[in-house]
Amino acid sequence: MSEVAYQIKLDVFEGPLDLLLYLIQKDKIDICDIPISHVTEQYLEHIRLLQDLDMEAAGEFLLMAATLIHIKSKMLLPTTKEGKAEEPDPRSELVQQLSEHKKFKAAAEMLLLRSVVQQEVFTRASLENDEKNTEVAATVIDLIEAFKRVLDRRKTSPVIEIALEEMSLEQKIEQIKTMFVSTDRVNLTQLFDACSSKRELVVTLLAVLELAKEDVIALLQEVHFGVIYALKR
Amino acid sequence: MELSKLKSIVEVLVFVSNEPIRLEQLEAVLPQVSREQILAALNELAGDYDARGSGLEVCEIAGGWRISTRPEYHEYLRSYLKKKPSARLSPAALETLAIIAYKQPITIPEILELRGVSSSSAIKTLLDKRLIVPKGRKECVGRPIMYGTSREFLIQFGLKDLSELPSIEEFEELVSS
Amino acid sequence: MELSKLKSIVEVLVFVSNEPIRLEQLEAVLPQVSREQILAALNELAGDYDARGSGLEVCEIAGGWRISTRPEYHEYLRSYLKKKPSARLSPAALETLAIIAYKQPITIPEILELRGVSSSSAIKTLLDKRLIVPKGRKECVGRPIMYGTSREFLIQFGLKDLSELPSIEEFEELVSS
Repeated sequence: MSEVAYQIKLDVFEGPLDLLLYLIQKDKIDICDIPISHVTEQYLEHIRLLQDLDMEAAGEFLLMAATLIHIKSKMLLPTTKEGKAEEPDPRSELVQQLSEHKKFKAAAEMLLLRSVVQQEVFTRASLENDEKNTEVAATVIDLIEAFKRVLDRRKTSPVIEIALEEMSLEQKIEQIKTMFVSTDRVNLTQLFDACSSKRELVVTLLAVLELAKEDVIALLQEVHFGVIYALKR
Repeated sequence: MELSKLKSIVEVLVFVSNEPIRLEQLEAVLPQVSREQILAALNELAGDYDARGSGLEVCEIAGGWRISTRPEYHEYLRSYLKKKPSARLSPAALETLAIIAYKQPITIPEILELRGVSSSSAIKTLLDKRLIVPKGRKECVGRPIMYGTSREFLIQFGLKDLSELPSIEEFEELVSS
Repeated sequence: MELSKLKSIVEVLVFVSNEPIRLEQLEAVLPQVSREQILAALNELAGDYDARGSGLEVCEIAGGWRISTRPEYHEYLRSYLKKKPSARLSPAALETLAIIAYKQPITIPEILELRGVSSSSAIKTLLDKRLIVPKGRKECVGRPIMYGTSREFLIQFGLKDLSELPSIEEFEELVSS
């Protein structure tokens, strides 16, 4: 399948659960017995193409990737004989989440059908005396919106909007490449600490992964749990 | 087209129209039906409403057709319209109520300052509907009356207490996202 | 009061009310008539409309009664009113609405947990369309606002009340199949 086709598909998914459900249904897998390493592999392959999605969504997809890898590693761990009976299946929480998601997707479809039928139903036009009466049956939301309108009107001094400078993935990759002009080793902990927002953090992470994939940099960890460095190739 | 089906189509069109619907308007929606057939359907429909002693009638008025209530039921209508639920508010009253809800206790001059327009008729409406109540006097020049929301306000807006009102910050978080 | 007269009065009141009229509102106008008699008149009225094959129907919706057109005539009505169907809710908004409908009252963090994805723009859409309303605060850390479905939700989805929603377990069958 071409990359373009993948990207169009990813847009269709509401979130990580949706993508996961798609992968499971595509391979006609039993939801209660997910071959976790197969699904994890497929999932990771799909989110590799995530870079064009907005960053908030990307973060959510990455979080699910981490969950899948965590479950996979738990399933690989040998369990002692006594432990086996008590240890719940590491997949059970995910299975629960997936089946809930599936139920609500079905419920959403039911609602859609109902609304389509109701759109074909019309009621009497307002009588003349309702039209003169512009009164509304107010809810709490109307109340807070009305209050906000008052506050907005009160803002006499013009507010200068400063657009947050949002760096794209491409720009971040360029920025990291530039660092390697003057050095051949970048401390990733420092690189991440310098990020000013969650979004920038995700972009930076994706940029490092992309550079590693392209073999522009290599990742090196000298000791377990130590600092990870990016090295120029 | 069968007369019974035509009658139903004509009935729904007369029902939804916000002013008496003219024959030409019906013809435009039913290009395959002759003017005579439409007229026959309208007359028969009117006869049906009369025959079953409905509270409603189909009649020709001001060059068009409409469904309206029969005059003999108007006392019930008046009584219904008088008893309509009172949570309905004009935009000005809603805005004034919002200010009082979020800034209480607050005086009339303070509300004027926030809204930039006189709010005395809105305040009268809110007092009439018992949505606001006086909450003592402010210790300043002229000792103006302060207002706050009432128990009736909580009931009408489905709130247990004032802390259940969403804060401006919570609302903005949703709006800005 | 004779049933036929009561039926006509009820018909007129249902007709003029611009939103589904509640039994209590009918009772307030008809203090001398019992609730059972009013209900009987409403049900018989609805039956009469069905029996004579009217283009209109009397039905119970959102805790009240109203007269509306039958769905099969929508083409003629759209052609006359020149009204396009309003935009559908996005899949994300529908799914969020389904979760709120079945799990209400529910907070935004709880919805996030169920969907695995941020839902604030969906929630904003639902609030703007008045399909959901705040329903107090949850007594836990941060006292987040809980949301539930509104009367408008019942009207737009053609429900008498929430109990008319199929139970979520019915979807379980779909899930396991």
